[in-house]
Amino acid sequence: MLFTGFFIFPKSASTFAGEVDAFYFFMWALTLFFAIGIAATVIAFIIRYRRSDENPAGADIEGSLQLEIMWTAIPFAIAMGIFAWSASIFVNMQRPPDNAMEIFVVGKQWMWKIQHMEGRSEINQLHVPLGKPVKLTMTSEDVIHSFYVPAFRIKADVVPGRYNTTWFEATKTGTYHLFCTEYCGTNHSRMIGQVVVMEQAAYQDWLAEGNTNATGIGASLANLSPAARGEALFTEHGCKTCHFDGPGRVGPLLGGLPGSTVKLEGGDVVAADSRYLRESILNPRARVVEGYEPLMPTFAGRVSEEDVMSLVAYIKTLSPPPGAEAHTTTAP
Amino acid sequence: MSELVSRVQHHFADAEQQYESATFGMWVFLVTEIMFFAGLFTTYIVYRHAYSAAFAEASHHLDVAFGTFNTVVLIGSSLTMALAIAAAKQSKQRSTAIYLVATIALGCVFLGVKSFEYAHKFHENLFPGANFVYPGPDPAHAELFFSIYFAMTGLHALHMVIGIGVMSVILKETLKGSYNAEYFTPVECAGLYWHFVDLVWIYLFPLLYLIGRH
Amino acid sequence: MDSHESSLKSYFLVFFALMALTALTVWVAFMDLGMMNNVVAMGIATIKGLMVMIVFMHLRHSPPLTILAIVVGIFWFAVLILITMSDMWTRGLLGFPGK
Amino acid sequence: METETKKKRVTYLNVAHGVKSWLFTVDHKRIGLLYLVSITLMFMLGSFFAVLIRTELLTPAGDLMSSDNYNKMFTMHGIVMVFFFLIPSIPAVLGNFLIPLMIGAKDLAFPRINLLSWYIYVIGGCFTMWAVITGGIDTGWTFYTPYSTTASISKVLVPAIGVFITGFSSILTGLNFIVTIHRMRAPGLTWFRLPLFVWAHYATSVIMILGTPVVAVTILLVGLERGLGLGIFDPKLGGDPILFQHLFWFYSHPAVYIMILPSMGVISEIICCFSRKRIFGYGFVACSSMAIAMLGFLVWGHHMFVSTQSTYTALIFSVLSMAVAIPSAVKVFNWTATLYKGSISFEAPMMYVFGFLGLFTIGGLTGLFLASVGLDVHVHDTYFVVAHFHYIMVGGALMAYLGGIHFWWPKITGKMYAEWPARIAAVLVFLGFNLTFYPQFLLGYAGMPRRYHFYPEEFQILNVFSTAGATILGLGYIMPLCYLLWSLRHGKDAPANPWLATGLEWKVDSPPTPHNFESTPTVDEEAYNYPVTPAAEAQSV
Ligand code: HEA
Ligand code: HEA
Ligand code: HEC
Ligand code: CUA
Ligand SMILES: [Cu+2]
Repeated sequence: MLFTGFFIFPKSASTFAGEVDAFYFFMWALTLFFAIGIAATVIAFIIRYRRSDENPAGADIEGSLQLEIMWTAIPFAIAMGIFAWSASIFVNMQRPPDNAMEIFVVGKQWMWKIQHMEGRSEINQLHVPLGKPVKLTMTSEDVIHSFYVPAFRIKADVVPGRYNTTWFEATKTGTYHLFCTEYCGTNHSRMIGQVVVMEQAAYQDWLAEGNTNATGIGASLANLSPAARGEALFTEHGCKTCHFDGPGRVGPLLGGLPGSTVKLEGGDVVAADSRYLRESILNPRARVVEGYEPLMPTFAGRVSEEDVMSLVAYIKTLSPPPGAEAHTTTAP
Repeated sequence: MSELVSRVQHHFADAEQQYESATFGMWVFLVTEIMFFAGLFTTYIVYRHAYSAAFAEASHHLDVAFGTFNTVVLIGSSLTMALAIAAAKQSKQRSTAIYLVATIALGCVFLGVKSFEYAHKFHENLFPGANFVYPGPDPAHAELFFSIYFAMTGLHALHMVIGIGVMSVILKETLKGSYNAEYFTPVECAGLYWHFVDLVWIYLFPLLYLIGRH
Repeated sequence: MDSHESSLKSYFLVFFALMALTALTVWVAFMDLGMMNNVVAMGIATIKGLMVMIVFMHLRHSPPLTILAIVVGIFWFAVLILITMSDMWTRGLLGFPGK
Repeated sequence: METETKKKRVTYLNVAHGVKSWLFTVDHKRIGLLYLVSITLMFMLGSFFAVLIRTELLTPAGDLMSSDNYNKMFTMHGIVMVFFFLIPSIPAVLGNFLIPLMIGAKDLAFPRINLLSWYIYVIGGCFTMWAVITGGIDTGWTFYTPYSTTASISKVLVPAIGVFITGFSSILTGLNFIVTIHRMRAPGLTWFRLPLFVWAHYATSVIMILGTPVVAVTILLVGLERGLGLGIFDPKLGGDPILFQHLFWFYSHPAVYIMILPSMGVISEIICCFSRKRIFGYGFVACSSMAIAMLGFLVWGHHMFVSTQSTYTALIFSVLSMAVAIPSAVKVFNWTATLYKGSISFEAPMMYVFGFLGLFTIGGLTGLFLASVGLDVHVHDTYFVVAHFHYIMVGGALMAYLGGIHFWWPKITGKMYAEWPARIAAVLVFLGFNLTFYPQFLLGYAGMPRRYHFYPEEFQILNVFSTAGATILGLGYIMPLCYLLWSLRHGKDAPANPWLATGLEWKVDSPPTPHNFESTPTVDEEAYNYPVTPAAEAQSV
């Protein structure tokens, strides 16, 4: 676009930027059309019909049904057009493509913690490859934050107690702003960071570097992929003592669980999405699998949001036990 | 007659306009009360929808007997209130006063039972917060249930307290002989308020006490 | 004073009906009707509520304007609940958490 | 001769003297003035915070105050301006004063409740002042959970109680208006003969009574959660912070129409008067107020597009938000058409109307930017939003409020203000306003988030513009304060109908007598039966 990069416009570095900018320019055109149109009409009337000795009083006009219909119907049509256009942009933003690579984001007062699947983690920085759709799965440890990259034209609230998703495909290498846009306390305005878009090869190299200074997130588990960390946590927290394939098993087998549907005590059926898995770990008694006793202890307070994400990532790698369809929810 | 005229405030054209304005105003006020409780009911429905099993489970920690008893008491007080208005309309000041006393008494019984229930819940550590201890499964969502339980019944009880206060004033005025067949608007309005409070309870009772009882 | 007598009578009638319905709603609550339990409970509450409004609160003698006010109140009550619930009902339908 | 008789005339102002006669008055006109004074004080307080905000934002580094203090500044600016200034402004001051006059009544239906609602307002205000003095509040005016319930280190409870209490002031005012408009109209004053100002207030009152209780109970729940430890929105218990947002915006979106509808009423009155012409399409302007009030309740989720609200619900809210723009558009077009073949003059109130037309159009259309889901993802919670709502609330509602104050000043005080300073102030406000807030649209699209104490350097130029504009704007606000006060002593005495306007309020003397009308007037003509010729006017007096 013409003004891109000029100080009154954000950089544009994602596939959305062009669409959103085009829409934005259209909206300004429309606004100027109406604002100038109305201003010009008003000014014309003021000049033409200003009070004078020849024009001491206004004409007696009641209104006009035709005009009323016209200026109800036309704005309505325009408004619906605007809606249709913006909705199509929006729906696209809501649906990450299937081939998107996933990155975990955890917000907390006042930093962004980012975990790549290959193991590297970072704080207040997000490295992403050029030209590859990236899907962010996000949650918060305390209050609501919001993940905003103006150059990508995306934003999504990061809400405690649940996951949110957003995605983008970067189109230009460079360094871009990352802002927190939901007010979250003292250092809200410093909960900022950078998004670094790299060539794919450079990104691979960067990933391979590993965590040079393992700080913050699970220093002892540095450089492990979430799935590997999850496996370690799975052992560490003794999940294996109940979820193992063998006689005397008390918990259901977890292989193949993500993406399937689960029958619960009481007859309800739920989809085993990441929200369900998260809840199963942090608050297992909220939904108990049919045929099992509510024996699983809660892990709330013992595992962090990143740990949960890692555990879920690990559970996703488990394969269904041979012979069972999907995963067995039938009691042993 | 002069008595009657003085009852019409200066800015009203006549007694009828005054009466209609007052009762309509009272109803509009009740509409705001509906919306006030609407916020609470929405909260309730959202969570009940999300955590129905936990809610049913937690509801079993409330005592249906107390709830039913209180429902009867409150409906009874609505009856005495209606009778009080009917009596006031006929200038029967003595029976108006008696019915009002009955209404107030029943209201107090309700609050008494309620506070007994509250005390019991405190005792059982079922009041949300740091001391919350819940024996059943899923304590988190049960705590949510009790939060809503206390918010809803607490605000309902607050309305009752206000209602009893209003009623006491009406009673005092009745004893002074302020109301008669020509002028009983305040009694009528207080009655509308009282019935509304009853009405809210009629919904609260099944929603809080009777979930998943079978 | 005929109307007076009749209104007194109706107060008592309604009172006893309300008592009966209270008993009914408690009784029904202990039966397993599945989803119908909620429907019945709310249905009974609504009948009770209507009786209180129409008889105790003199709605049958009220001007239409009053009825309009109540209808408006209930309508907006429903708007609040239904639109909020529409969010709860459709969450996650797209298959991505938070969408 | 006329001034002679005027001196002796008993007016609502001189009928009684002393502080007590004001504090215990039940006269709607005096209560209107009580509101005028308290609301002006609140506006000064809110402006004071705005000045500090704008000064801080001159530089990217937060060098004037700490981040905590900055956060308190915008929170208190928002709370004071919204709940204590703009929501009560036109209804409680002008509405209170004018509605009984306009419909030929001696007072509102419940004069004592009217006084009560002022006291409630003052008590709520005191709570807020107390909060301000004892350390402020830092949640943003939206009180979002779980920040407000768990994380905030400030005294959330006190201002929350303040807002809760003030809500009842608003409810009681709305209730009073509704009953008054239904029950107390003069004989012959049918619904479609009502001034549009009254229609607008009727619609406003409907929102007040249906919406305010919901925010009251929501704030109460936040208070219970913070004060007593109930966990209603606590995500740790499975509570839903988004539910809080639903409940909050169920009121707070319609609340923006509480702010704008009365100003639309003011505009309709002024524009007819100074073009000496009846309004174009009376029925449509009247009904569009009601349409805005109704539709306004169905769009609240447009504040939550990126909040994890479901995609489907977001789309529904988006399309409904588009629909709510239509009645506003109808009004703008009808006002413009009213000028056609008018006899237009440029007294200060009319200058404000012209300002309003332009700024409201831009503010409203940028509302459509925000209602467009796909674009809102980018501009949500940036300065674009800040610019949008200041365009409507400051450029629209506040302009109309000032216009209305000027227009009815002669009626309220019995004095004429000085015309030329008033015109200059109107122009200053217009120019200063645009310089302050237009740059914020650009800032927002460029990506500057709102509620930011520190900001990246590239945003500085536009922020400097904005602060410069605020200085001019401030000047434009201080001027009316001066010349209006000046007019109280030195202004010319106002005749009953200085602008030759229609409407019952102009048929009584300025200032009116305590009981407004000697005898209840009978109305036998349509609203806005312009022109009012000086001859006809002389006859009717
Ligand atoms: C008086 C106050 C007021 C008014 C009247 C409005 C009116 C409107 N508002 Fe605004 N708004 C606010 C005050 C107001 N708003 C505030 C305070 C916030 C921020 C809250 C916060 O987060 O702190 C906000 C935020 C806000 C958002 C959320 C932004 C975000 O946080 O991401 C949205 C989104 O849809 C929105 C939309 C609208 C729309 C569509 C209108 C419409 O009603 C506008 C209708 C008017 C017109 C459209 C102009 C006239 C029409 C024409 C001249 C004809 C041409 C018309 C067409 C072609 C359709 N507003
Ligand atoms: C009616 C509502 C209203 C009004 C009139 C205003 C008026 C103004 N507002 Fe306000 N504003 C809001 C409602 C309003 N605002 C809301 C709701 C928010 C959101 C809060 C939140 O995020 O929670 C907000 C936020 C907000 C911000 C964003 C802060 C942030 O996100 O970090 C900014 C920044 O520029 C701002 C600026 C201004 C300015 C310059 C004015 C100017 O119009 C003010 C002009 C006045 C003067 C310059 C002073 C004139 C002087 C006097 C009258 C004498 C006063 C006396 C002394 C100084 C002693 N406002
Ligand atoms: C004391 C035994 C025990 C331990 C330890 C345990 N679980 Fe469980 N788990 C169970 C039981 C029993 C169930 C089935 C009942 C239920 O849903 O609560 C279950 C259910 C689950 C489910 C839902 C399964 C489904 O089919 O829907 C998941 C996911 C899960 N556990 C993960 C974990 C993880 C991760 C850990 C370790 C951090 C863990 N569990 C530790 C006993 C245990
Ligand atoms: Cu995190 Cu703002
Ligand atoms: Cu809105």
